[in-house]
Amino acid sequence: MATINDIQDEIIEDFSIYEDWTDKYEYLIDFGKSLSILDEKYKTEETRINGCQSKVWLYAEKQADKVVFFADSDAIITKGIVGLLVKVLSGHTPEEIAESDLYFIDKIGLKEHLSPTRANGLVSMIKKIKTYGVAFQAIN
Amino acid sequence: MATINDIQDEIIEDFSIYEDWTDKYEYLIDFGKSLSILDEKYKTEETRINGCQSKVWLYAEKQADKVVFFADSDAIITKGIVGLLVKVLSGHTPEEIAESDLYFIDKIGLKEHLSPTRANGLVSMIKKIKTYGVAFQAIN
Amino acid sequence: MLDIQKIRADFPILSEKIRGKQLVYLDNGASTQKPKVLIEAEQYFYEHQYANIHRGVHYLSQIGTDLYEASRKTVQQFINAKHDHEIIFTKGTTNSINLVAYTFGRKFIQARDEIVVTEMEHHSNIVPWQILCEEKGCILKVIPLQKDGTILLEDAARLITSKTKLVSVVYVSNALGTINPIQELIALAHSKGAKIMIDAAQAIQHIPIDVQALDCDLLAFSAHKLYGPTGVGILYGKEDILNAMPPFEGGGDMIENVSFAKTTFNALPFKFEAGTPHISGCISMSVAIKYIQDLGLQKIMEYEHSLLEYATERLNAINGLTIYGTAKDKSSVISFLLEGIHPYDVGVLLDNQGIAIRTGHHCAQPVMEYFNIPGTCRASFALYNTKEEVDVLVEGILRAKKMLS
Amino acid sequence: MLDIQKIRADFPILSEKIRGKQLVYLDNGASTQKPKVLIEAEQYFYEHQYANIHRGVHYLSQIGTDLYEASRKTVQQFINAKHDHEIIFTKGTTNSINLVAYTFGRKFIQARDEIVVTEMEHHSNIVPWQILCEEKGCILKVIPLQKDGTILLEDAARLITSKTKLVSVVYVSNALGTINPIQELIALAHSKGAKIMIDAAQAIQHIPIDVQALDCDLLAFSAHKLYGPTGVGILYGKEDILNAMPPFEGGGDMIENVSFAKTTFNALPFKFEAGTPHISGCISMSVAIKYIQDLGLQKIMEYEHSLLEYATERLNAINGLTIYGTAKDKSSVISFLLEGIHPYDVGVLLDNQGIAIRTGHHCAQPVMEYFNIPGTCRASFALYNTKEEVDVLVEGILRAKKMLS
Ligand SMILES: Cc1ncc(COP(=O)(O)O)c(C=O)c1O
Ligand SMILES: Cc1ncc(COP(=O)(O)O)c(C=O)c1O
Repeated sequence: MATINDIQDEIIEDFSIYEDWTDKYEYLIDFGKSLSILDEKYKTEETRINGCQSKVWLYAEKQADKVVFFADSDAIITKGIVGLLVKVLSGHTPEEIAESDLYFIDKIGLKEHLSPTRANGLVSMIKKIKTYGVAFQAIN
Repeated sequence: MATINDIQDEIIEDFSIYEDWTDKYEYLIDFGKSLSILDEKYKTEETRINGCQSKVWLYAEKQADKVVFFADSDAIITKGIVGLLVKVLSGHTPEEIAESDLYFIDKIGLKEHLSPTRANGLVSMIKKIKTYGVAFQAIN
Repeated sequence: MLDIQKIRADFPILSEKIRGKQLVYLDNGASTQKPKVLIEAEQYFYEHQYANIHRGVHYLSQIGTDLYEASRKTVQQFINAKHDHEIIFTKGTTNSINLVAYTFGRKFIQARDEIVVTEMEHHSNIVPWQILCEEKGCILKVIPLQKDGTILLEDAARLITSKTKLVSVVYVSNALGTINPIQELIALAHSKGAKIMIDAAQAIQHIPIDVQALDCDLLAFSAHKLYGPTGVGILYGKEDILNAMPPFEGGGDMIENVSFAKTTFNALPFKFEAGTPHISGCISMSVAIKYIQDLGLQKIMEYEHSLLEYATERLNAINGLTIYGTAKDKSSVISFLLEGIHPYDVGVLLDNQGIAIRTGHHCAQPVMEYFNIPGTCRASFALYNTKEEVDVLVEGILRAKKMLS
Repeated sequence: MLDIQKIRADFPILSEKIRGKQLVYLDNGASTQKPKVLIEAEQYFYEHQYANIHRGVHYLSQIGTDLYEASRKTVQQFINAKHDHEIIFTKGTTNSINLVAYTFGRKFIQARDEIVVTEMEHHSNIVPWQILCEEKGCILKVIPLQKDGTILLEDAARLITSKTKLVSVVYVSNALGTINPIQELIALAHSKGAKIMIDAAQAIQHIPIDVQALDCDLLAFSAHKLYGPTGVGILYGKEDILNAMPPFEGGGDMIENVSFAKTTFNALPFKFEAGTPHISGCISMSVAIKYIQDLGLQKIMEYEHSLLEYATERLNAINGLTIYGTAKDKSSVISFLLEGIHPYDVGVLLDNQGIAIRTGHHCAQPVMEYFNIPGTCRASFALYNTKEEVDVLVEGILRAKKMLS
């Protein structure tokens, strides 16, 4: 199976052909739209990520020794971004998730979203995802 | 008897020979020192002028149809300044005092002290002096 | 007629490029840009005249004090207050309103007394009253919104009663642009014996204000929305009301005499200005006001109105676009949504085209709740905006819409 | 070694002429001058990057937010706070102390509880507690002054008891220069279960401060005395204490969710930062801090100490001159009087020679009362002052003395 870094490299590859912001955001939007909608029952205070102007929910489940993530947002670009995170990290072990280095964000030109104060809360998303990793590790 | 303006002109004349600030302030200091000390019984909350860093008292009395002023301060430069005001206005009628135009302040280079926010409170002094003028007018 | 190109040249930031595109700054409701004269005035002050003010004997301190107090006079004249000591320098509108809540509120509002606001208030004119009500047991009454973003005077007349101690209403809604009938609200409040405060944060830069003609009791605004510096606000209050209010913060400058046995407070305006003020900002604020006065607020208002009309027409022509706030009396703010599209997505895509608008709840969550929307996109215009910029906005929205549909 | 001539060139105002004479600025206790880098940073920000911060999606708003939060981190590092959210931007020291009085004070201090200060406090660390005591019926206890301008630790140990809820003491006295033994006071307070706040307004620019090493609970200072802009202050507080404190002002940014039914508050630090902050000032403050850090606060302290020693020696040699505040541990402040001469007269005559000192009670009337004097002349030194300026001061005093005798 592909490692976290394999998937990051693949995304970087995908984005490398985009020359301007339009293409990049069109990709994010399309990608966001292609993702399934999170069941309402998972949209709770617990799964909600704070610090985003749009609503973002991130739900995680242990399947065998792997963590599987499901995410949703009411804004489509945000959904695309959180979808990328899920694509990279879902299906890996808690250890792998907790220790991952998410270099793809910078490489695909979303670094500007990485500031802790950004309204889309990418930093909060990453924090939450890693928290899941650590939490599931602890349960082991 | 000399009018208010006569006295102002005389002071302006006196000051006109001073070339620099030292002479001017030496005059003010000497003049301040030459003035008598106000009797303690006149140094009350009522005669006290607010807005000065030093303490200033201004006491007024009606003698026949004229108003006579007595002033004091614990700072000698301030005493000199309020002394000039007294010299100009004391011994005149309430009407003359209330209507006087104190142009000498500007002319002798004390204008910088005329701002309402100055710590020596020249503006407060003038206000108080004119208030006496108006008050004694009302009593008539 | 205003020479807009000349005006634009006075604002250095307007020629910035954002992500390679010409900046189109339409977030003036959040804050306005600063004219070069103001930036230079602050610089000059720090380079040639700076010192702490009040009580200083030395030259620099006296210059600073003079400039500071002259600025107070400029504000006084700008809103036609009766006395300059009716002008209190604060940190901003929020600070001004809180000052009133902590002083007027605590002294004059008791359990079961009522405070009246509207449903379109900015959080800064809601939360201070909620905190006060929580503490004192007084009651916050809310004049409800209508679909067009206005309030009804009959609702106001019903809610403002003899139980009302204070009415605190926004002059111009930052979320909807609605200009409230404050003249009538002031009359209503006074007819019931209530005092009235006006949140003029979004009015002061658009509408000539004469506090004596209005006869409002208190009025608050921020310099930073008036082409002025950050960190400065104004609280205007009628002399007798300010005198009756207890002090708020304690410290330097606000006292007459301090001893551990007994402390007495200074006269207005100093009673409410504890500590070293934001000297450079309070001074440079007057530069911004003079800049506006030179252009003429009446002319600015007319020009901005023409922009609003043009933008409203063009935006209304976009399929699936809904404008929130359609009052007859409106200031140059347009809140809108594209059908089925989250405002955040529109904001991001406009930003990538160099167009700065604001998205979200605009610190007016009750308005969003009323319309049952997650927020809006808000374009807000200032005196330096142009019809060409409206065109760029429209193109930008169309492009965003296409990408998002 | 500091290159003072190079440093002086960084401060444009120092080359000003006052009434035709070279400015000698010795009023640094009231406020310090600003380095050119700071003035230029504010200018750059307004000309190229300005917008309102937080929640804005667009580029300028995000830059501003990043700079603002980066500045918070700079302050955090400067005083070695554990978390950046322990740094609250306020308007100044006075505002910081009042914030604590209104929040910590109202929540945790009840009737008959005690608050302990010293007799050498600035009014800003007296009046807020007097207002609180008036309202709550709590009691203000005062650690008395000694003739040399110090306090005795045995007095502190006697006055800080299990009834004490808060000790609030000045680190360095602005009127006397005394450096208080705050390490010991902090230990004393904690040993009795009391919290302790440090008024560091006159310490932050002179002494390296590590809040974790000190273990103080709260600490306040102003940017304008730290070579920074006006209108900005800091309140540092330990996370758990700030979390336990109720909010102060209500408004934008400090909320999580607002509705007329129920409002919830934002997390630290935003909970205490209602309304649009002084964005340009909060950002440029970090430029001033970095300027100082580059020079090294330890080196600055040593240099200023050498100035203090030189000036003390030279002033002491003036016949009839008395220095108030002769503690062994002193910061670079000298308060003095000439026998039989009012400090105001000295101030005026020094001003005419281009020398800026402060005269009066320095917002510490209890100190003047203690010494039974109308005020003092105060010369206070900063990193850009020189021995030559001390010489000019001494000449100036001699000349004033001659004129006044
Ligand atoms: C010791 C001390 N505390 C508090 C203050 C008040 O600071 P600010 O006026 O900046 O609020 C000062 C400054 O005057 C001070 O010297
Ligand atoms: C209507 C209204 N009231 C109050 C405020 C608060 O102003 P400030 O953030 O400057 O305190 C604003 C600005 O956001 C506003 O638009």
